[in-house]
Amino acid sequence: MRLEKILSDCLPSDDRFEVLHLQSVPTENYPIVTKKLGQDNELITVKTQHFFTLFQNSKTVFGLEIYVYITLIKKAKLDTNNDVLDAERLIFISKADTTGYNNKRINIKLITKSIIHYLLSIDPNYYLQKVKPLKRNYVGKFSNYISKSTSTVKALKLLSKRKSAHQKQLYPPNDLFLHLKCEQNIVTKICLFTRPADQYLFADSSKNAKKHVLTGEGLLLWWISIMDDLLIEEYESGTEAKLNIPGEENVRIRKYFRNLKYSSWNIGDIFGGSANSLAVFNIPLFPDDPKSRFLHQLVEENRIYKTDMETFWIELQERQEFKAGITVSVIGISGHLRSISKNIPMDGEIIKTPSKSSFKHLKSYITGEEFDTEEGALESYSNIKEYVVSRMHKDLLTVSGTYQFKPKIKPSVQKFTITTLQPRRAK
Amino acid sequence: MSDDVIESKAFLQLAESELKVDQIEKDVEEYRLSKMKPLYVERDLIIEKIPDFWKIVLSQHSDFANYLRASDFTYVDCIEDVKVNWETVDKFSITIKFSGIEGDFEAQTVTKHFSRQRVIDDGNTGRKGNEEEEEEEEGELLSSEVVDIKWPNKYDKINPDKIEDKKSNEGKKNYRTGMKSLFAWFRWTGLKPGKEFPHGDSFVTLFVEDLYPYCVKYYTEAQRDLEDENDDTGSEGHSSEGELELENDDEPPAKKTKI
Amino acid sequence: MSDDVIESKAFLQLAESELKVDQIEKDVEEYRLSKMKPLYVERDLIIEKIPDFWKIVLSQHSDFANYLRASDFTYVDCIEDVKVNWETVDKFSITIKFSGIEGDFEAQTVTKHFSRQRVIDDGNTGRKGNEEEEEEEEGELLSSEVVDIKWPNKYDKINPDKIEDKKSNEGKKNYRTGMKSLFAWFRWTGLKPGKEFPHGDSFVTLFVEDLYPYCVKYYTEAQRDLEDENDDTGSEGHSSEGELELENDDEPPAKKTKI
Repeated sequence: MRLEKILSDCLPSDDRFEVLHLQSVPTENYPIVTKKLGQDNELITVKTQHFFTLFQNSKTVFGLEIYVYITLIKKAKLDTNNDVLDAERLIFISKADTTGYNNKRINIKLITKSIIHYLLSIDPNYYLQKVKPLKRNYVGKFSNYISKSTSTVKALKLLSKRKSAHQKQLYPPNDLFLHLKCEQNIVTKICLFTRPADQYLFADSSKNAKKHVLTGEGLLLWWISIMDDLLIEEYESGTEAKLNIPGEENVRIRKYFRNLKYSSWNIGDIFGGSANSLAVFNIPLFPDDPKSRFLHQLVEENRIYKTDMETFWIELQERQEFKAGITVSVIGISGHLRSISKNIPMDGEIIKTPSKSSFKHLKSYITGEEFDTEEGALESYSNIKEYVVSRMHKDLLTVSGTYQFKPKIKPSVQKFTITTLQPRRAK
Repeated sequence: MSDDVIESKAFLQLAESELKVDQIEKDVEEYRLSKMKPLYVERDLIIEKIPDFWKIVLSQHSDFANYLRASDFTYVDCIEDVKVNWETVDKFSITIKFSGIEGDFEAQTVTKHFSRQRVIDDGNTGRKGNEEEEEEEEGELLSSEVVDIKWPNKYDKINPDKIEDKKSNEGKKNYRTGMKSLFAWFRWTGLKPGKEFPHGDSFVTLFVEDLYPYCVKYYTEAQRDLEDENDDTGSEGHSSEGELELENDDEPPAKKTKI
Repeated sequence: MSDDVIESKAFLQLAESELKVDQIEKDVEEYRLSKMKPLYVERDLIIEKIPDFWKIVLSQHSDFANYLRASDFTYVDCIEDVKVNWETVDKFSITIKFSGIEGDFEAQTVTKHFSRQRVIDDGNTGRKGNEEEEEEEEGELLSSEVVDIKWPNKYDKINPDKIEDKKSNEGKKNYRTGMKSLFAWFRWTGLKPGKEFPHGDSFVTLFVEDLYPYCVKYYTEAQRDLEDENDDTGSEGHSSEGELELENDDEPPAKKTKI
């Protein structure tokens, strides 16, 4: 499954687009759901960030940020070179946003769904070959390496020694990485949190009159329909599919299931935990996520061991200013895929950044502009293009569209296909 | 000389130059202190005339609160005066004057002494608690002497000197709780990481580099007429937290660059 | 004297004392500078022996990149040397030496002069661009003289001096793009907020208070053997994310306290 082909199938015919797909260094992370103190951590969690951007006519038009977590279950005596571990994959959809500067109609929903298809096709082992560990131990044979913990003076002395001995830079031995393997056919979860906002990635883009904005409800419908399609197209039957709208009555939540194709949608979330179990050991910690922020706040307020799931959701909802009538939701699916993920991304369709800061840096060239006028979208494109071409000696991926808009589909579907992710300004 | 030899030598010279920079920084600190000390003495005398000055400063400062248990604040309110006295930049003491609470807590003035030493270690030896690397302070060890303080009677259950059974689960739990209280900080030495008052060294730094030097600023901030402007004092500035509605705006557009 | 009168007087005395503190801080800065200046001269000479030193420092520093357009980096790579020269703490210049690019860009060395003035204004008069309040610099105005620099030929389209038609949409757009380039910073004065190179003052501060003093640190950071450890240099680092730092179940956690 090639990214170019997938996107070509959903971009309008007779038009050329460019795509940037950034990927961060796979990094060992703390567990997604917090473990009890003192409890042995029998999990290895590997986190990787993906960032997709779509450009048209030298303008940035769409961005999608997704995190992929692979959680492996450690064996008692781990032989990282040979053991194939039980694992689970979790795809967290963090942000999707449009700028509104596309000059042709594009089907953002289809594009979003296709990119998720693409990520689902990637072999989880792809992320596990060379993982940056949480901590590195530089004592002993690694003491000649210049690392994060090397002082300036020591680094200078090492540099001096290397020059005098005509010794080249040291290449990091494999010992400084984790090398892991997991089964290919693993439980795959997808989750996201929907909340209406003027913009998620592109500052001031809501000031562009052409940008469509969705209400909280519209946004929820938009996303749940994507998830519903994925359930039908990718998942085995018996997959768990959950929706929760904090503060909403069950009867009203169920209404959202009426037009869905998958028959087993239920109220709740995929992280489990009864109403009176502690939130801290059930709620996942995602980057830049309101639930995580709330957990952090509970720690600071010394209430973390007093807040159960029920209270957590109630308070979260209160903090969402429901008085203003904003609908927020948590959507999650969890199950086995029908076909095994064995795709390995190819060079041209992915730019792997060497470090956290280079990832941030590249992303900031795309999102660092103000998108209230077209100039921001142009500047965003020209900066990232320039950087990728002249600094990295790579290029954006060019995609020619082949998708034909079918004007006469059911009105309800069409309504969403032409809408971008952007919720209408609340209030 | 070949280019490589020149460069190799240049790196060594730079290393020397960095050491000199460190020396100057130390020297500047000494200079600063020599200028500030007489002023601090003067200021301490003025502050004594303002009722509740320290009580207000300490309740204003959000980071200060983060080091303590909620129940400690009964006794923080007893703090009448705080003084820092430097012998040198690296040798100083903090004096805290408590008023008493009838039947619970004895009025007392306690002075705790500290010293900071360079630790010659380039590797990962010695301490380094669970803290992130603090690049600035790498190679420095702050330590202190145990000083006696009379604990409140209300703390009898968690007062480490009064817990007789330290083996039972209950006893251990109480002991650990006690070690987190403000009073346990007075027995902090800095030499037994993980077994003492948590973050004892940062708590000292907070007094010496922030609370004491900038107490007047914190006092006036607490006096703002509009209470809702009372943000963030002394906080680390991750202010976007907690405001869930900001979910998506807090990805800082890189170019706004605040320095 | 009544208590109120005493207190009232005390506040005035505190105000005076705060002014003295400000004076000492200024004095300390001067002292620091007098000590550092000779060392910087020495260091500049060593740095000249290390090829690509400034190129590496400037590509390493992520905040630096945030001020510039991606296409500027072709010319950042031409920067052979950076020097800051202080006459006083508030009067200084930055000298940048560029190597040339055949047919595009002329080798040149440009010195830009700056001065910082206290502005006696408590209100919101005068400048204050679109910047957030920078408490530290409140009441200070950084300004500079325009200095000539030869722009690259590749920038002809956006070079403000070569745009003939500044009225058309295209012309305006090119003008604005040009004003965001590194070369526009050389004509930044600090006196026309909103109409000059954006965030020109923070860009100066970045050179003077961060890049130049800590260039050696940034250089060595760029030499780390493991590229994936290249995190966050010069970034603001607000990590609301991250692991929950739990203390024992049975007790209220103190907290994370990074100082």
